[in-house]
Amino acid sequence: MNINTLKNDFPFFKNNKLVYLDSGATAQKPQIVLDSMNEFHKSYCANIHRSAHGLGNKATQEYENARQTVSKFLNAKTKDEIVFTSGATQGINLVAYAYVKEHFKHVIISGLEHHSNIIPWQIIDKSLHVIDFKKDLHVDLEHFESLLKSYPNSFVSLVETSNTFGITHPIKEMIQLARKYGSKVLVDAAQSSVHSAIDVQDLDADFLVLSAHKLYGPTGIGALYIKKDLHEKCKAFQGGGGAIKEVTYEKTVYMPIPYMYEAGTQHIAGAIGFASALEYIRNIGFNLIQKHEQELIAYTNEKLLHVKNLIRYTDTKNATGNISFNIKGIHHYDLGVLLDKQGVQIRVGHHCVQPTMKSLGIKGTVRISFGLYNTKEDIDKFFYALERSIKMLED
Amino acid sequence: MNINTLKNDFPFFKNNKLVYLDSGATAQKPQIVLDSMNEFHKSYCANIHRSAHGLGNKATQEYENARQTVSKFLNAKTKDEIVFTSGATQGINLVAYAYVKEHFKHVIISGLEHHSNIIPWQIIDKSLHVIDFKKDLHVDLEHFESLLKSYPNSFVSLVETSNTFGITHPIKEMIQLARKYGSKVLVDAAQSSVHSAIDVQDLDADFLVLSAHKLYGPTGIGALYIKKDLHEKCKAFQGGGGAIKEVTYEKTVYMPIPYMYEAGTQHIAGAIGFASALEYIRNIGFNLIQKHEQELIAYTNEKLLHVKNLIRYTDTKNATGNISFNIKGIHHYDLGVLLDKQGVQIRVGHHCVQPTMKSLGIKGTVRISFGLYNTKEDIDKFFYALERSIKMLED
Amino acid sequence: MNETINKYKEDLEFFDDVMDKYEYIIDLGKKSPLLDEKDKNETNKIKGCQSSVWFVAHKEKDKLFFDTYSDTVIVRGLAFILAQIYSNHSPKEIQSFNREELKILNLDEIISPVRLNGFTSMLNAIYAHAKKEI
Amino acid sequence: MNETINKYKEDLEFFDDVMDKYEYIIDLGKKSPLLDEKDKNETNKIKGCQSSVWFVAHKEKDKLFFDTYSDTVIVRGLAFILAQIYSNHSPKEIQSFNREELKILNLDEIISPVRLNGFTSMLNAIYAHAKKEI
Ligand SMILES: Cc1ncc(COP(=O)(O)O)c(C=O)c1O
Ligand SMILES: Cc1ncc(COP(=O)(O)O)c(C=O)c1O
Repeated sequence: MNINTLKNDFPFFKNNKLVYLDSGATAQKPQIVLDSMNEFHKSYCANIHRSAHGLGNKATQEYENARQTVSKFLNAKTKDEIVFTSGATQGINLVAYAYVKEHFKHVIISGLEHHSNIIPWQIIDKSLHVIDFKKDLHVDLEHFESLLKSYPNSFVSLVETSNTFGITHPIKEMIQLARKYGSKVLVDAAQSSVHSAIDVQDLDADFLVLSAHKLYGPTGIGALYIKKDLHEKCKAFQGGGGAIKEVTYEKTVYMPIPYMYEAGTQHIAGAIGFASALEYIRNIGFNLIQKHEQELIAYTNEKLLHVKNLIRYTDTKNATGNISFNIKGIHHYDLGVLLDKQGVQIRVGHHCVQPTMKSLGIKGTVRISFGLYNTKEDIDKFFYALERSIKMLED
Repeated sequence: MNINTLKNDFPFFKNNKLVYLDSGATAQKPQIVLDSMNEFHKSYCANIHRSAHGLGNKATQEYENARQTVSKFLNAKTKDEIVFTSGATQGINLVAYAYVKEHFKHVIISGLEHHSNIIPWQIIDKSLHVIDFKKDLHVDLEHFESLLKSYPNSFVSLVETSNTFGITHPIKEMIQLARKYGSKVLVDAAQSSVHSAIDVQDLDADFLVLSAHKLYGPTGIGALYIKKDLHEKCKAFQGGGGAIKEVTYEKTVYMPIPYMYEAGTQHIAGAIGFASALEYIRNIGFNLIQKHEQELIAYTNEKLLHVKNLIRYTDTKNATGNISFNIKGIHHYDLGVLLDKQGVQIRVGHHCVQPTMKSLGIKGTVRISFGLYNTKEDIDKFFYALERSIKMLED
Repeated sequence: MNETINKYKEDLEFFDDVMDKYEYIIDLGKKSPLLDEKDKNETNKIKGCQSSVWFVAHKEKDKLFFDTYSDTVIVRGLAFILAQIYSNHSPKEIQSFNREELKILNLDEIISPVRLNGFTSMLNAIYAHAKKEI
Repeated sequence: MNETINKYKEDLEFFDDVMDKYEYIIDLGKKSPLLDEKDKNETNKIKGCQSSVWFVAHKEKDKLFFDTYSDTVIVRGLAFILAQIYSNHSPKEIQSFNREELKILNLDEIISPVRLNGFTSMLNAIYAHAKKEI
């Protein structure tokens, strides 16, 4: 397999010449993902879990196979530890309402969390405790332990890889630490899952969330891993068709997890496309992906050294996927506009981590974010456009 | 436009010879819906509402245009009365958590509700009051009024058209009645919306839910109409990226509705496909659709008269879309299996209305459900297969 | 047990058309002996089936015998086949019989995946009962 | 006001390449006079813009004058154009001026839809101020 020709798998790059460096927001989708969804719509489109007819059975089987694929991707013990959600955000909200709300008073998060891992805890009225980060944005493990000590048996919810700075938390170590103080842990793997293999058993995570659209899959679908031991402790969240054993006006007896949480018609095509995206990743393999992405990151870091007035917020260790920076005296928004006009799609702004931005005393950054289809040529084009933009903007 | 050739718009029917009479579960999708989603994925795939780049702007614009299309389809006053959800089920749950939970003690529903309009009220612990139906399954308006009198200022949540029996409630009249007693009303238009035009202003509904997949659109997307007057009374439900003005660790300031309820990456392709499905319907027009479907229903009802030992549960008045029946002495499940093996896709079972089934003293029915692509030939094939099945099964 | 399995295998294979196979199973269902009304109770009901299936076992000398009933005639026929296969054998024989051997009946073609659970539940009930009786 | 609009229209149309148009706007932004730090307060801040934009008006004789500032230089340039167009006119003149006339500047090409809100907010602020002063 030649990683430099993978771009050809993605119809997006056939249809335009844009340099796409915004995969952390959403990744492009390979043709086979679109094909698998079209195939569902064209050949066996039917609702699932409800029908005796052959079409419905075929759809149900593909949907459950997709669950199995996600389960394998995460190395879950069984496929009923996998709930399909509409995305990482919904996964975290589900855990908030169905589990944390009743069982915990305190929630501990890192200082690099996406809004999706902050607001749900506010909505269910928990006390939020934020782990400090050090100067280089790496987590302060001592402070983490002191929080765990002060609030034993709290719920811990941690992003694995920062969507803004690409820093990866020592998540396994942090889970072990949390265990010592009786905590349960959710891992937000929305960003990390596309860059390296996840093993929920090895991590010993209690909950873990994914978004398919960041994994070269479709939008509107994601997965929530819930460790089997906790299934009994999780109560119903949203109710509706398909999630039940028996309904009377007085009372509903729910199906077990995952079905309990899949009320209403699910995003069937989405689940199928999701699985097909994970198969795509598996076929390439994380070894190759990581090698390629690390090369891109090293190349970018090297080039960034030559950019005048550059402000970086972290060292280049543990960098995964995303790189953030600013140029002294230039507003990130202006850079975003000019890069866009030169055909380079990057993201500028607060990246849904406003509290982190506030801690750093800034409003936003320029973020470059890699996918497996990016090449050194993309990076060259990015720097060419960046230099031109800086020249136009600097005094 | 020749309604009898519309089948050609649907790739599903090119790929197999099945007789599909299960559109009430999920409808088949016309090619243009698939095209619009593929177009998004192939040409301007990007995340929305967050980026300064051109691609993101194009995606945002198409997504907001889709909202406008839904808004027009329902004749809402403004497009910010339309929230994209993952489907009708999620729409009802959202209203339960974000509005009804805090403001109401009592919820009144009809006796024909889908589980999706029963369980959410149980989950938020409301007292549920069920309007009686008469022998012919039509709603008992006197009983409705007596419930409104006994529980003034309650929340009323009504299905417009029964997914099982095709009966359409006199919804406008019921809303007017509810108003007299200070109630707010949600309309579950999951089934009705595909068969006749909805005008939320004329109905004076407070909330209304749709599922795109029953409207020839994709799965995983739907819409919730929230009347503008009530926006201030609705609080946050699920939190995450995109739904906010400002986030600090202490507090979040939300965007107004609809954005407040669209936290996390949305099903962008889904919204675009949804709009394209509504455009498809609009181009054909409900006049033509209704005329065609009424013909199919009349034809079916006529043929049903000749089926021995038939049990029907309602008269043929107000019939929309769905027809349910049983054959005395034969289990509906056995019919479902044999019809399936003859290439006829219908649905058998409780159709997610277990409490209604219980009231009728049955476990389930055989349901035929029409889409605009069905023809008299489909119905002939259905009856041919039905007669053969009955012959095999009867003693 | 293999003997009974082979008999049903031959019977089923005789029909090319799946509708004919169903005709055959329905026929078995219609002929299968009725259960006493009092036996159709919650204890005898098999959990995990979408349609109601009851299951009663009794012992004669050393051998176990199974009677089954379902409200749907197709499931009744399938349950009858299972009951025939496992009846008139000792608990030990049943326990040591590998259920994989049923695969040659090709029932997958007839039972939808949604219903497969129910079929497995029936099998589980038979094995559980045999175990209890050892 | 039409006169000023036409001047900017000609200036912008002079450039074929959109990057050159930006260069021009950025140039205006860089040259646009700075606001006093004390004026960059919450009252003068325009709501609805993604980047911070401040807006100060003063009256000389019968005429209104606008000063604007933004932390991004592109928005600063755009705001400057607006301020130039509407400055040195009486409140009445401003109020009766149809904002549709700005369309010929073709700013849509330059302002992304996400930012268009901010642009509209600026315009609203100008008209609101003029109304107050009548
Ligand atoms: C009347 C009615 N309400 C609600 C629903 C739920 O819709 P969905 O499963 O798309 O959420 C259905 C779907 O079967 C329905 O028929
Ligand atoms: C770290 C992280 N967590 C959660 C999310 C939310 O994912 P989604 O928007 O797909 O729900 C994102 C997406 O930007 C993310 O980067």
